[in-house]
Amino acid sequence: MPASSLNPAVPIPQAAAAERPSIPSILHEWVTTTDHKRLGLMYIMAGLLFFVISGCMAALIRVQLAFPNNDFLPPQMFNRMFTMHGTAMVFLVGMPIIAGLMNYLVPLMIGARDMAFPRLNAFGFWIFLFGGGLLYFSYLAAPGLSGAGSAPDVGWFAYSPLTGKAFSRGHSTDYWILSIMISGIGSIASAINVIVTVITMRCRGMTLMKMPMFVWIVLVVAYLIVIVLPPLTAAQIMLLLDRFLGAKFFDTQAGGSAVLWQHFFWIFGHPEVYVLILPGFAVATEIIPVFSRKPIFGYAVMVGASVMIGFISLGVWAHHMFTIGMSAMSNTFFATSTMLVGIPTGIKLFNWLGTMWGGKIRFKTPMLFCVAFLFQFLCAGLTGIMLAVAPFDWQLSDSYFVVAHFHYVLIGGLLFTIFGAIYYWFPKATGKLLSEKLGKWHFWVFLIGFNLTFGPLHIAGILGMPRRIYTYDVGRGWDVWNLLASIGVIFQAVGILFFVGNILWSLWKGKKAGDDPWDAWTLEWSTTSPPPPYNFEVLPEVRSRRPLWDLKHPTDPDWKYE
Amino acid sequence: MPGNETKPSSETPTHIALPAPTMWPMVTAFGITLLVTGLVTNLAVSVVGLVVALVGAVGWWRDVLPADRHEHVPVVPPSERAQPVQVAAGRVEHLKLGQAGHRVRVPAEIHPYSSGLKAGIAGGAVMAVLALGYGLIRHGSLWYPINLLSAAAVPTLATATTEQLRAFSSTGLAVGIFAHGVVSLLVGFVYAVMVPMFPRRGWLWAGIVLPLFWTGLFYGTSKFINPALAGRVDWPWFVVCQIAFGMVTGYVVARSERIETRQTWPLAARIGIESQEERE
Amino acid sequence: MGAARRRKPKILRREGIRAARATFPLTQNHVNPARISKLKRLGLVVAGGTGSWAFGADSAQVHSIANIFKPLSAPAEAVYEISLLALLVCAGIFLVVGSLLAYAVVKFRSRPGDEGTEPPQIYGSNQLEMAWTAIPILIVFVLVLVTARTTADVQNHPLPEDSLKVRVVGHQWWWEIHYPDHGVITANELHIPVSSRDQRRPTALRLESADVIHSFWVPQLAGKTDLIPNRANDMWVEPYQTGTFLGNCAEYCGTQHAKMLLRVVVETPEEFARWIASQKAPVVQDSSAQAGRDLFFNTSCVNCHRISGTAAEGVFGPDLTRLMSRSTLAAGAASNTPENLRLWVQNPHTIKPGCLMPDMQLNPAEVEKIVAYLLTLK
Amino acid sequence: MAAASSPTISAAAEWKLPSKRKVGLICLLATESALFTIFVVAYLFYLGKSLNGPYPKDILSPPWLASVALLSSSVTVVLAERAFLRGNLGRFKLMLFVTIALGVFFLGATALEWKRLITHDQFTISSNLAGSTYYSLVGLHASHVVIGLLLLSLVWVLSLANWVGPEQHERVEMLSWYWHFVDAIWIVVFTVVYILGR
Repeated sequence: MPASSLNPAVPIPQAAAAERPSIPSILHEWVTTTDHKRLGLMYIMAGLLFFVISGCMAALIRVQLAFPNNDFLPPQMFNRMFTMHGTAMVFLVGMPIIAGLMNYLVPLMIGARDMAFPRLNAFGFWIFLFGGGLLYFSYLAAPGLSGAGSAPDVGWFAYSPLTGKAFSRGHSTDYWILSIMISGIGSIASAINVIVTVITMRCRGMTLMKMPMFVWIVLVVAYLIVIVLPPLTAAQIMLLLDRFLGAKFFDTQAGGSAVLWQHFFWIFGHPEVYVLILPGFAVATEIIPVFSRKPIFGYAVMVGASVMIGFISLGVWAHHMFTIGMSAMSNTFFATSTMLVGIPTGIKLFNWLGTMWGGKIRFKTPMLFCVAFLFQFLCAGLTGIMLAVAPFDWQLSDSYFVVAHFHYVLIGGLLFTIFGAIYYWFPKATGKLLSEKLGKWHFWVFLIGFNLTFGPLHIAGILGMPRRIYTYDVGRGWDVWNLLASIGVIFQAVGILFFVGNILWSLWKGKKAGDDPWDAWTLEWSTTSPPPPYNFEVLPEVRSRRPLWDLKHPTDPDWKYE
Repeated sequence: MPGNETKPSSETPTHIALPAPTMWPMVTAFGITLLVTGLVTNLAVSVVGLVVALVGAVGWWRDVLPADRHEHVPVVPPSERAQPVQVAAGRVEHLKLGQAGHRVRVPAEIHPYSSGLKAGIAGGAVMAVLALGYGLIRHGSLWYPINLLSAAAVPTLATATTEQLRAFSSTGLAVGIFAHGVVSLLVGFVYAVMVPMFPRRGWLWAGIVLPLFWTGLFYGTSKFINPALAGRVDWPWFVVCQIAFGMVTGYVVARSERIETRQTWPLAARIGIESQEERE
Repeated sequence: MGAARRRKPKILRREGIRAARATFPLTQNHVNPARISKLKRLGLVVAGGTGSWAFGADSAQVHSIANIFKPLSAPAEAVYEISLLALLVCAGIFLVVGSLLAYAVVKFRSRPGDEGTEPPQIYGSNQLEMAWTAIPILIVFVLVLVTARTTADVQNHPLPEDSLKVRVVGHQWWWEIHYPDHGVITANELHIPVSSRDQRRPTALRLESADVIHSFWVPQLAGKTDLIPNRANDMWVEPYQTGTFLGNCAEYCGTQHAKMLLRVVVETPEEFARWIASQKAPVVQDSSAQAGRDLFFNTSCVNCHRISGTAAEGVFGPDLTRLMSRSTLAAGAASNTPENLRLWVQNPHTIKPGCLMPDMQLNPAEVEKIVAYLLTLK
Repeated sequence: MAAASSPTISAAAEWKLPSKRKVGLICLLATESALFTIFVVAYLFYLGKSLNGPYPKDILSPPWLASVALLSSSVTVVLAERAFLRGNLGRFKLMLFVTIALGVFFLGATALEWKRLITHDQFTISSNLAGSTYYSLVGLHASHVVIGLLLLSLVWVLSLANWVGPEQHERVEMLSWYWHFVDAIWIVVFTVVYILGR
């Protein structure tokens, strides 16, 4: 154990100013840290880095599709682009940013000093990072060191038998399998950590039904990760055995089934969508009450709805497979279960509305992102209902309608709330407020860009445009919608520039945040910004869901009524 | 992490034990990554990875065996600690509704949910009798209205001739009872929760307005929901059935005694620790 | 062949094709025949291809905009109806929730003078929460009933005994089409007869795959069904209008997934019978292309392609027996003109980069000979 | 500070939360169960679907002895844990050794079975679907046995060096839970492979 790490109490700016530590020692501290806040920040930063990379890939994809018969990208490169874009956005952007938010916030919100297994936490982060590196390494290494192939080009879903040795020579698919598999280990480690932390480390008085809603939803997310990532890992092990040892799992020539992979993949893949969107709900459920100045409407029902989503989502996977020729009975079953997920989701939407109803809503940037989230998630949920209707899905599945739908979920739902979360908790993490002015520019430009990109793609899908095509012909009615979508990307890119600029500018010159800039109610706002390594000098004790409300309104506390 | 094991004390300690920083998890992760990278590059990489992973694992074990290693972080001086939470100066508006202060769940008085289920059953029964009566009178068949209802979900009935619709169909009967039962119960339930929310003249809403409203909805979509029914429906009878359902359901709900929702009371009063007077 | 021949020859490099296509205006669902002839007069290459068979104006119609809300076939119509229902329901919910949200945003925003005051703290309302649980359940229940009916209706639809049976086999990246009852094999262009409301002539499709998963999707005719190796799927279509319907492979199947286009030519029963007859007629050896024929059979072309009645019996590539009766090459990647054919034989990768047909390294003279032979395969 | 001024819960009220290690291990076992479930499903899905031999019914015979050995190691590990709790370290070491020996015996039996299948019956992972599912499922279980044995051996070696004290009780208990899990999984694997699978 190096001596310098024995005293890591440096992240507080004032202390840093006193004796400026050398860059290597700072680096050493961050690399060896087991502090949940630093790991959380590293997760988020790594996620944002991968976000920019795969966002650029998305931009290139849109350039290629802006015009019919475009040859900006050759087909193979295009296929690698969308594979890497999808894979990275799910596994290297969504998952780590979520893991980062969970890591940063859960101990602070439940009044604990760290996660339950701090070393495992560090391990989870590093193996995710190395796994992500390995995925991108395929661009360099796959042809150089081992002959054929380059980055994976089989889609993020990697349907067999396209991934079999016969159709995917070289090692590109192996890179996909291995990197996702090991970053999956990291996700499982971090999910177990979250569950254990929430179950065993809540501060005195915080019963399960007094936890902040964020913690509840994150608990459901962690449970989902623990249950649904192993099926993906198992399927990947089978595929690996197929590719390296000649096993026959997905070898259709030897009687293997191409459909089995789809089942295994979507048993993971669909709950994964909830793993990604539920943290969005979690963030919205924290931000909306604070900026509406009211407690969350129907806490118990919100908890119930989250848990219901966690359960029902395990039984809906085959709605990705309505076109594989399942029996009418199975199709109806999965259509039904899928529509059932809409019910708890609808309850949540109404409860958010109920929270805003009668409030005094302050439209700070975090709230703006959450309101946009509500609207866009409404759209996404409704197109989701359409896709759940099995016969309608025979037309819509694998068309651009689906692309538009899930980008409304993942950008309109998740990314908007992540932006909201960053605007909301950035002051806590850095002690500086983000600029409201730049934040509003970011919001509006990105909002326009996002809707301009993905709104028209619904129509392209309705006009029969399939997904994952690198080019299309004139005269099929798709040109104008694609052009609009590509123009939208420019706005989105500008929006992201505002965001990055805002972060840099605010770190440099931002207003001091103080402990509690938003007049909020959960425990993280009772400590300093940024919090000391131990979070709380004295572990707090709570009597209600809004401990800081109780303190701010001693004559009218929550605990009397819950 | 001893956080949850130590007794909380009101005194601020001078040092707090936190898990010691360590590089071994990272080394282990790196080793594992190299281990799998070897599969797609060169086995030598795997060998190196295995060694690195083992070294990392041993280092990691030494961190936690026999006991977790900690470092003691000094607590920052009071001037750099968080400020005590200030009591808010502003006032909290109160909702007029409900007498127990402003912390209410609206509405304060409800019909018990069970009354909705009962009402749904009653309304559903009355409606079924009327519909069956229609079938007997107009088509001389009890099964006709049932089959028509089931045609929403059963493709063979949806394309059946009127003759076939008059005949008995076991699928039709099962689906019909199921569909009618589910919808009646749900609507009854909705009545129980929503009737207290309407302003005056609950019977008008429950008995006339709502049935007409959903009849209108159905009128607009019947072609898609149930083409067989849409082609044969006798709208006056249909409306009569719906209004009868609404009337009966609304009546049964309204007859039930309203109860005050428990949520309007503070927790303490609910669990009986404090008496009502002790509240403000 | 008539129409294709009459088109004015044009040098077709890749850019050439693009330029020509780019000038082709958006085709409406029902292309005005007058406009088509005008285009023909202009000598443009019609990418959407009017088909090389000189049918009546009706059959030549290209339904190039595959709007799923303009169904022209029985299963697509069933899907369309439930789609409209779903759309209506969703639009209703959208209006209600959207306006509630808009109202809340406008009405409940904090106003000057609100500082320091907090609104009434309301925890929720069991009644409201119950209501917005029960009402969505009702909506879902109705949708489930209709979904159950439509799903079973389309999937278990009884077809008449004498309906046309076609076997479609997906390949990377083209479609192999068999008419088992007629002994006809073709590729990429599926010819089927038109139905009318009183005279049903549905076509039963059996879908299989030779390599990876593909998906058969012609939006105006039916929803998509996957072609999966080691598994046979069934679907059916029953078009009510003649004309050429465009579709794509809808499941990602590798490099050239984008250019795995599909066209379905719906013809009157008489036209269809004529087409079948012409496909079944014995192959006439055209002596004018003897040199090309020899070259064809002496290079490895025959390893992959089949020409009925000859030694060419390959199954990896499309059947070439009646190549010139098809309006496009390479699964719709280019229209079937002698120029494009030349380009294709010379190096397929200029038209369809990454496709599985290798560049045979033929010299220009050899290309000419092969193309001359292929042009005789009418 | 939040705690300082918030109304405190009566000091007598216990605030006791579950043990971290136990909850963590339960989560780990849940995730492992999900992993095994998928392999079991694949096994059952491909039962009798192999296009060519050798078929399991001709070549597999239930390894009764090895199974008894593995299952009885669950008993010995409980005995070891009890001895540890009572502070009887000698008995603890002995019982731990017996557990390890039984585990090694099980692994050896599996290795011999694989050797026979591969060299004698030409039944490999690439022979057919049965081979793929058999080797992957049994192999996955065996790898868990190996991990369990490594951990048990580690504890055993440390206890020989007298580095294991009573404060490690929970860790020992967790290890025994893991070992029980490996055994329980074997019951499932055994049923699927050697009873349903033939």
